[in-house]
Amino acid sequence: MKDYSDIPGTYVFDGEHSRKGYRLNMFCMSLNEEANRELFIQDESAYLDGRGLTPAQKRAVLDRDYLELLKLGGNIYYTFKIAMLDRKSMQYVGGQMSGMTEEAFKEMMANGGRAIEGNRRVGES
Amino acid sequence: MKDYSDIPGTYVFDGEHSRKGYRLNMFCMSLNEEANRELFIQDESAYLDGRGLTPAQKRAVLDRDYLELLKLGGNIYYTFKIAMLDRKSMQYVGGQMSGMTEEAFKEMMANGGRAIEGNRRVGES
Amino acid sequence: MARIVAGIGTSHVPAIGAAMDNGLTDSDYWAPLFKGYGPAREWMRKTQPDVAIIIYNDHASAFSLEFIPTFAIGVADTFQPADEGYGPRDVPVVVGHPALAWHLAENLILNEFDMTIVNNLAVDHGLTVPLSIMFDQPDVWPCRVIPVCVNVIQYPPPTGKRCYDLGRAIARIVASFDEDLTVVVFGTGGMSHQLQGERAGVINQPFDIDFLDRLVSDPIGLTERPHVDYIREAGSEGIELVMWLAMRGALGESVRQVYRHYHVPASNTAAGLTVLEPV
Amino acid sequence: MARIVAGIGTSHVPAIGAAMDNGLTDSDYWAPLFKGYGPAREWMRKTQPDVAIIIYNDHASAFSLEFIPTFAIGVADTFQPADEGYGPRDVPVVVGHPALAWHLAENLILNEFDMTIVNNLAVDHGLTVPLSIMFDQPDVWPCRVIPVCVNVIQYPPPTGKRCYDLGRAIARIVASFDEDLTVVVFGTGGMSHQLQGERAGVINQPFDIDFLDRLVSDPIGLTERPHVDYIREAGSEGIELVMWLAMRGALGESVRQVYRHYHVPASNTAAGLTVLEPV
Ligand SMILES: [Fe+3]
Ligand SMILES: [Fe+3]
Repeated sequence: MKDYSDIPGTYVFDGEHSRKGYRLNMFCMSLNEEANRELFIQDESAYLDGRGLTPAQKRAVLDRDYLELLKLGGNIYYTFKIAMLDRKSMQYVGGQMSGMTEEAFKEMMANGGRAIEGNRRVGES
Repeated sequence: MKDYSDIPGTYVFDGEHSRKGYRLNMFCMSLNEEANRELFIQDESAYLDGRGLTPAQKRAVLDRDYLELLKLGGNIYYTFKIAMLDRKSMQYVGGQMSGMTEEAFKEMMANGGRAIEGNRRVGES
Repeated sequence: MARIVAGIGTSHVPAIGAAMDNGLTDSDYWAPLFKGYGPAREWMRKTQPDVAIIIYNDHASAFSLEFIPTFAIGVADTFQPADEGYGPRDVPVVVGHPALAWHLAENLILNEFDMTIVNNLAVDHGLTVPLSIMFDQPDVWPCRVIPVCVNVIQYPPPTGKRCYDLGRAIARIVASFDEDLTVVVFGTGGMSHQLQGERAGVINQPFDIDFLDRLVSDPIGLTERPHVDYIREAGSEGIELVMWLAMRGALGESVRQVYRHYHVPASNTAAGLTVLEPV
Repeated sequence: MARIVAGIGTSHVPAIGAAMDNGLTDSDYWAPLFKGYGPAREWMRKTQPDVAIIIYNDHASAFSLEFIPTFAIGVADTFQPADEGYGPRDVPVVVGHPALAWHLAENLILNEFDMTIVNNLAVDHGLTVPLSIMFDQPDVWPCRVIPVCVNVIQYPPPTGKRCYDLGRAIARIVASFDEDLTVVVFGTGGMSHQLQGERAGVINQPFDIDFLDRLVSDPIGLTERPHVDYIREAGSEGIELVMWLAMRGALGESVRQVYRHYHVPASNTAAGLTVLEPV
């Protein structure tokens, strides 16, 4: 039990999380290079093979399931590199992770963002 | 004037020294890779070109002038990689830098090393 | 003698840089934010510092999980804009100040800060967006830059107190540099935001305003805030604010707020800007 | 609960590793050194630690001037022997202890040690030679290893006091790890030697003996020694001895010397070995 465990909808990227996601995040890191981005686009599945991802991690990459990627050890700064390739915005990804459309997410942000009230602790109302 | 400036025959690898020798030492670092070692052996001069060494640094590499390499910003852990390629020992290099044959250097070491007395400060007798 | 003449706290949201790079600053969405940057840019034009020490964090650009330095300092002659996944930003190359950077690196280490010294450092939006915010779009950046890169992505970042103490040490060491230079210190990142998870988009304006207030009046109090409070109150990425404490530490006991601007949203983030001068 | 059961100080001269790798340990040159290692190896066989935390330095193997961490900690599952210029040593792969290593990394940072966390770390003679000295030539190393890599090549290294404090913090954090493990801490490098310049080959036996004595009786006094004294008295590479202070810091106030061995020369170096147990 960590002091941040009771914060809802938040995956703190600590050592435990980092160990779980190391291969996944290092795959994302490889997309910093243009040549790798092209290879990945050409054949995503082949590009992922041999990089040590678990089958679930590979599935989540192919599915662009950003919440699942977090749960499997991903860090948002790394996994967002996949979204960049797809020309998706951070609002799109934020919306997907929180079950909203990109438009709804943008509107929420324009109205001052997600309220902190009710979102500090699990079970808080 | 640094507090270690009065120590004789000693090139402290501080920031100033490191800036001067950056390219030289990074060339040496490249010799950690077998493929680079082979390329270097094939054509030393060509390998050195384009790596940003000064002409004097390049000359000192080709001449295996280990004292000059230090004076030009080299660090012994880096420059010794050149000696490794030549299958030269640290005693050989130590001897060359201090004007002794490898045999004489080895004998000095076997007899307890270079005396600290007389070698603490420049001008000390 | 070199001396620190001001501190700047600013968010470094990538979308702010992209808005400038793509000529969107007059759009309905961006105009209110950029309008607020005007006076700060004007102040900067008058201040004309020789060197900017920019406390920022890398976002999986120069550093990956292979290698995670808590505090890194760039001592190179130049720093290229990083390719973060969509090609490097089209901004000028960042020119370093190796002599002062090495002076800082050597003395920080001798003063028990366990710096990583970096000669090869591509700089990402964390560093270039604050430059864009303060200097707009010049052909060359008008001052030298010393990047000080803080890990805030791999938990745990250094504590707020450790960052504040780093800033204090930077101030002492800058003052011991034997060249007549004016230096500004940037603290970047924040303010409240969370990019990840079901709680993505969380913003806490009262927290941010309180932080901006206490940065002037009660920085020591702020240094006592534990990481969990940042994450809970300001979002998981709001923890970047510890870097503002390093800036504040470099300014000494009392400061005067020259300017402040605060706007929500910039992409998923609350954007803040504060300009402080030591008194 | 994990606990530190012993500390080992030892030189890590590459030629010692090469003598073992090439079967030369019975030669006239090497026999006196290796004879002295016998009792330490015997002690190690009896001690059978679960984990060795090895404080060592990299010598332009894993790290270059591109990137110079003052304190780095290896959190990976395994660490491969490095190619230092003549191919990697033919020794077993080094197996890490990621859970304890992360526990150390996280808590060291929260305790104001500015660690660099490393997932990809080839280990050079600085780490593998001490393993060879203490464990001889097994097919697999008989314990897990956590590499703690200290910069001592780019001046300045961390101070002796900073290293000692690192060791103290390591001890506290190991004690808070919730698994029943016995841990030994290695401090490596030294003793007096200088590889470079016209003064190459300098050895200072009285300095070394005094250091070995005071490591037991007066470690705090040793932490006050400035870098210039190491360089002047023990040679430019003798400054590696600050790493022994990290080991000593991990053992608490009082220690018992279980064994000591000292021999000149090993290549260009005075080779020392000390085995200490906390009392
Ligand atoms: Fe950021
Ligand atoms: Fe060494």
